[in-house]
Amino acid sequence: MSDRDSQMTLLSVEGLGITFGGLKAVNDVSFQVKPGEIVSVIGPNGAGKTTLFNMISGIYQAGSGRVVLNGEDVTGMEPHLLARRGMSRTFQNLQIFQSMSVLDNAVTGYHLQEQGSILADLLGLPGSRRRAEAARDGAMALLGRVGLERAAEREAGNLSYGSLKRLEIARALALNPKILLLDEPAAGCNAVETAEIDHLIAEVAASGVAILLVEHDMKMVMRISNHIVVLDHGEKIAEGDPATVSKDPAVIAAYLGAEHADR
Amino acid sequence: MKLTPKQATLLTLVVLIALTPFFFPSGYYYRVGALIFVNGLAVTGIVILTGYAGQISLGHAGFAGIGAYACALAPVHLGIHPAFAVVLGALISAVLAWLVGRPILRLKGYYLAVASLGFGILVSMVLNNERELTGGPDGIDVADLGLRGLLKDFGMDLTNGEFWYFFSGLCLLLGAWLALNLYNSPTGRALRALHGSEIAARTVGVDVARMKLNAFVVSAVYASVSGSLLALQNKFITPDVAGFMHSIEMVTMAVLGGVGSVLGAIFGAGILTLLPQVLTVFAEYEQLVLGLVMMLVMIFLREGLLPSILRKLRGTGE
Amino acid sequence: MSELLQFLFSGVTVGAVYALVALGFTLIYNASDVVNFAQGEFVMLGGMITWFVYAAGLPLPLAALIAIVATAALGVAINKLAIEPARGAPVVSLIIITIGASIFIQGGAQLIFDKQIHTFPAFSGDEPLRIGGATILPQSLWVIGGALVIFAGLWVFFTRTLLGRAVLATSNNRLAAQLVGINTNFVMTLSFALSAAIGALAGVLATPITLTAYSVGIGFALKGFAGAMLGGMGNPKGALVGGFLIGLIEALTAGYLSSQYKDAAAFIVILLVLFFLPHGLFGRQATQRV
Amino acid sequence: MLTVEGLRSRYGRIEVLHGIDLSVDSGEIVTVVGANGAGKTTLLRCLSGVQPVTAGQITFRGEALTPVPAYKRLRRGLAQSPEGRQIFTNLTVEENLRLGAFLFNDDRVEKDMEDAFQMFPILREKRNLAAGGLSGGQQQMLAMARALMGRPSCLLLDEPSMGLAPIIVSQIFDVVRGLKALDVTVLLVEQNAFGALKIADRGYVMETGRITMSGAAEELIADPRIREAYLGI
Amino acid sequence: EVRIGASVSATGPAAFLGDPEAKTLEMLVEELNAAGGINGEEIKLVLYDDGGDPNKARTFATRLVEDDEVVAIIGGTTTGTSMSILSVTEDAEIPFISLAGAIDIIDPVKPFTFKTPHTDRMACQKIFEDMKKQGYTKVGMISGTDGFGASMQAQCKSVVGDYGIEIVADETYDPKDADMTAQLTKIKGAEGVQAVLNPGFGQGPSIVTRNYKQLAIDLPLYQSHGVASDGFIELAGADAAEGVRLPGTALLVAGLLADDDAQKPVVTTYKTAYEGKFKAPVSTFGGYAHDAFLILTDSLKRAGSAEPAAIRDAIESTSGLAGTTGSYTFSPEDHLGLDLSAFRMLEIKDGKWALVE
Ligand SMILES: Nc1ncnc2c1ncn2[C@@H]1O[C@H](COP(=O)(O)OP(=O)(O)OP(=O)(O)O)[C@@H](O)[C@H]1O
Ligand SMILES: Nc1ncnc2c1ncn2[C@@H]1O[C@H](COP(=O)(O)OP(=O)(O)OP(=O)(O)O)[C@@H](O)[C@H]1O
Ligand SMILES: [Mg+2]
Ligand SMILES: [Mg+2]
Repeated sequence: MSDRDSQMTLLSVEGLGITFGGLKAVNDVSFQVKPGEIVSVIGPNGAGKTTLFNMISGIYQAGSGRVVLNGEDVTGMEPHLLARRGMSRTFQNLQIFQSMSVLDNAVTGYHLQEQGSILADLLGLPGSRRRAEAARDGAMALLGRVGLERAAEREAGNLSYGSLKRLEIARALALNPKILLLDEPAAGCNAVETAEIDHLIAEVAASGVAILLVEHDMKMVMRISNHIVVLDHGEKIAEGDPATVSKDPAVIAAYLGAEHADR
Repeated sequence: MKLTPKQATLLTLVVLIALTPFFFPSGYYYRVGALIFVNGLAVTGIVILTGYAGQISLGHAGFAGIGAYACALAPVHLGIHPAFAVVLGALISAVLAWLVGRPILRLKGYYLAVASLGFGILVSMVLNNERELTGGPDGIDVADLGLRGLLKDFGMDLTNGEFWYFFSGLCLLLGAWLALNLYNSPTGRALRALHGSEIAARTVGVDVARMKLNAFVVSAVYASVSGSLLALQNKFITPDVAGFMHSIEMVTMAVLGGVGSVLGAIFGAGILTLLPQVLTVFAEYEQLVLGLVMMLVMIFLREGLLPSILRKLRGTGE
Repeated sequence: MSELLQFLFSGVTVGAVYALVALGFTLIYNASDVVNFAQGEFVMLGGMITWFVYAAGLPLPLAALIAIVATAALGVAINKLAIEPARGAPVVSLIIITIGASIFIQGGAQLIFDKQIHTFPAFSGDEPLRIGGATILPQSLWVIGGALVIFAGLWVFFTRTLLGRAVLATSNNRLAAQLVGINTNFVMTLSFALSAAIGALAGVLATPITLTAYSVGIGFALKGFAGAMLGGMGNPKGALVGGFLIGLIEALTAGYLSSQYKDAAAFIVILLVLFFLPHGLFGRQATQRV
Repeated sequence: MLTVEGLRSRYGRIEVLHGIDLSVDSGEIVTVVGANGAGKTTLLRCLSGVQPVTAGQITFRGEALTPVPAYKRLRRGLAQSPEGRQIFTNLTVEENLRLGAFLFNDDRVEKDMEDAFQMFPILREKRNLAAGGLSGGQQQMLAMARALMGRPSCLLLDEPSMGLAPIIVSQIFDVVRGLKALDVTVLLVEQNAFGALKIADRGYVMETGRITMSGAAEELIADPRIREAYLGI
Repeated sequence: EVRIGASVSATGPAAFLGDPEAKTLEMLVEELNAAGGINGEEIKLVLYDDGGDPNKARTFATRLVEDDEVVAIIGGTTTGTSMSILSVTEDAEIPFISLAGAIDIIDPVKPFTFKTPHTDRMACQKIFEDMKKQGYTKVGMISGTDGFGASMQAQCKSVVGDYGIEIVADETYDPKDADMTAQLTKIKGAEGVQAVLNPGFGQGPSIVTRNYKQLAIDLPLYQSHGVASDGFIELAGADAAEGVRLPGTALLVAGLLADDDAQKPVVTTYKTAYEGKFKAPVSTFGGYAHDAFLILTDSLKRAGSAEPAAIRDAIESTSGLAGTTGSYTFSPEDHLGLDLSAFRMLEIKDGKWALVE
């Protein structure tokens, strides 16, 4: 714990809450994420994990509380502005640009870096073209990292579920984020594929990117997390390092189940 | 040497515009050609709005109306040269598109369709009703562009039809070139991205509202210039240019030809401009045929005529 | 005061016609997410076929019945030949297809019938009813009654019957609908048949007031479309309220402000409403999680 | 009960199933494992009739299934919980379930629904809410419950454990095992190969559109190739 | 062979007008050729349907001039299409006879452009003349927003002062509208209104007339020549149309014309032929096309050459040519050739047209 405290905080979630027609989907949740750290959010289905992500990334307007990124209050900020401040994410329900090629999907992640004025783009000025090429090269390299380079020219909508999950990760990485939110990146992947994603995440974190992870694959979570936050019914019920959390009786009862505790 | 799609498109257009006149049996064909180019220009704007960004407008004729009436009114009331009136019309259209686009582009699908429809109807209503200014439904005269006379002084004596054929052709080339530049540019990609998933586009940093507005404004300018060219060419204009049917016509041309590609959409403009000319022999069946063509193309050649044809050609080549 | 009442009567008369057209949109939209721009042609056919058959000497009720059945059959044909094969096409393509169908039907009607304006006798005579110093035609009551009955029928269908829900399910997720055993083709056929029949009924009821000609369809389609969108597409309540509202706005604007800009008033109201309620008055946003 | 012979299927010009042979006996639980893009989902889509078959035979309870349209297959007893959940997002949870029992109009519908609520209590809480608002895992539960409402004699499950909390995953596997007692045959596609093989009688391994291995579940679990490639042990 | 071009709006919003025009032209050409053509030459009619779209009309005009090489053009059902066509024909110096109403078409006079219908302004004058005779000084007006209605509205407002009449209510309706009671209620409530004028064509005037009766407005109702056909009485209902007055042409009252009326033979012949062939009542608009064709063929005969300039000169020297609309006398200064006397004030009595004078 002391190791965590010593560093400066990148993302600080303070008392975040939201209700849907009377249901407190997330209620007064607080935690912090530091650069290079992998923080996992776990909890039963419907605990509010995705909703929490949606509030942090500006897709839902938080009902209460604050989100502080790099010392700046970014609560309720539009997602594209958050992207500019270094936040990037993937989705539990895939959000793919279906009719674009796999490569173009990834290139889109470079939007902020390649973006110029629309006039320059209309006139096809050299600067605009140069930036577009740079983005293309970077995207190609990223596709290689997630093992999709051979599918680069295929229409994204035609990929299988697992491949799309990885495409989303590539696109999110293209933003060169300071903090990356991953919502169930390993869903639909088998154990071996999960391990690959595992490595990728660890690698990214090692380069100093903070990672906020939602995942139901406990083996993965326990293996790579520095810190775990447990939600149940929208409330934070536990928090700590993997070892502590996995022994927490409340967590076992609500989430892991007795079977898991045995193992 | 392998051409990029952009080069291929531009080359095709240049060749078509430059060479077809050699086969024209009479001056009338220049007129039809010029109309195709004018429509092609408007339709290129629709490609940017609908093909790239996936936004629907059933009111773009409103902008064509503004462009057209700018050419009719500005020279008379403001005393400016018709050429500047084109620019003025484009400016007004851009500003209006910006103002109208901000609220309505938040809407999606059919809701956007009805809102844009409303805008188009408002414009055509003003043109119809403000008779003192616009001449009402009977229309109004438009000043001569004067460029033809200028060319004459330089020793290029073109007939009216020839002049407008080449002049509109040139404008179309310029418009197509701009739109093609856009396609693979950062902005173009952002537009196509928000077409696919707005949420994902936002999280990768695309300012969706601004991007949509960009596309709307640019396409409005295309429509406006197209309207101006039509007015200047015809030297007379009626509010029909801003009417609902003209809006539909623009969208139909684009979608029929292939709204995803500039060349496709221009092809669509060509087909639909030619169709009534070809069908004059069976004028009674014109509507039947037109309706049938619209349905059949959309059902069997979903991406539009040109892309589907090209795909078929390539398919057999493999 | 009687002036206001007269404006209101005028508004509900026209509004009821719009509402009927708007209600016709609902079924097809709910089954397939398609706004069928040929809906106006169904209204036209309802009027034209009735006139044609009536002029040929058959009694009016029979003529009306023939018109409704024939139009419903045409609706089914459109579904089978044009909408079904284009399944999954983007919204613009569907707009083009249905507008194409509309142009096609119009072209056919002008050949089969003629290009003149027609009408047939009102059902309960032309003697206006006087209420509070204002007047309304008995035929208006027929139209209003028709709109209310169709609304009630659709409302019950969608909220109280499993088949109604199967219609909604079909548009919401066609794949899943098939997986739970819904014959989605039948659902589509049914929806088109009923929608076309509702359109034709609108034509039958309204023609003694509005008159008819081969070209009236697009006007009806646009106003009905506007009404349906104002109320929220797909919701029968929205169609009813939206249609009536547009009629009333037009009449009141014509009465108190400017008859030239009454259509403008209707569209400005639509734009305003959509600004605050992007899915119309009663339309609900689809919940889509990410 | 269900046999597949030489099944081929394609998306446009690209063939993704290159002749699949597979059979499921009555009352059996059979699982198919394979990497991303192997074609598992495509196989199940062929079985439920929403994906065109280009060659091969599907026989279900002795009858050829290929000419039967998708919506009629549930009538024959074949239900599917599809990939991506495919729930009716605009309808309520209860309406989703009722539509699952679209073919039936008897008292058992209420009872089945009660059973579904028993199995997934969260669905009862949300019964009057739009299904589109459910969390990912809740939607997964709904998809499974809806498939059961169709009273299948053979159930096709495409990654039923995806996105579910560990505690629910084991519960789902228990339910699947329990179906055996009800004489329901199950064809299970799973990425959680370990969990799937543990409850299955037999298993098939699929690689890029072909079956490359098959056998009794225990054998497969023990096979070193499987352990390395799919179980990550 | 002599080629004559035509571009009319046989479909589209003005089909109501353009359809009988097209039919008339086709019928007349057939008749003429059957009778041996002009000066021994067969007439070939090249007819296009511009759908009421001025842009299309211009294209067809170009086509007629450049590709079909016609010697003269008839057409322009609406003012908009006529204006489009005339800029082409004036450029090409080919005679053009328009079938539309607006005065702008021939005022100022353009060397090659003529027209057959009375102008809007004349219709207004005729109506106001009658109103003045009846002693009305305050009238209400309700007009369609289509080209015909809007143009009439403007022209009537500009001449009304000459008759000492004041327009106290000025309302409009969209041609597709289904109910005009709101506007009529407003007119009814206008201070001192003594009569109501409704310029328009198509279904609008029929609905206005029905609504007029529904509201039991007991002021005289004037319609314009836009509805001068038997169809109007049928659509408005004989009951509602009773007493409606409008300026019409001889065509509508063929049976009532005096035997020595110069127009009687031509009107009767046309009416019989048209109604026999198409089983539909003649309309004023078909009559315009008839007259245009008559003027053109008459001039062709006299010109003795198919040179456009010669034809133009021949048209300009037309004198006292009786058509269905009136008796035409053109001159280089007058390309309309009609005066007010060509209009006849009609009233609907017992479901039939009757002459007022
Ligand atoms: N837009 C919404 N409308 C209605 N209810 C919602 C909405 N979004 C979330 N909820 C509710 O909030 C709760 C939390 O949902 P959330 O998706 O955050 O869960 P989760 O922790 O991500 O679950 P899972 O592990 O299954 O993905 C659920 O009960 C869900 O029904
Ligand atoms: N709609 C489609 N169009 C074209 N190709 C497709 C389509 N859907 C899937 N494919 C391709 O078919 C192959 C098999 O896909 P399928 O979805 O069946 O795999 P899967 O085994 O279910 O994978 P996963 O475990 O990732 O779900 C993949 O290569 C995929 O890219
Ligand atoms: Mg979630
Ligand atoms: Mg799959």
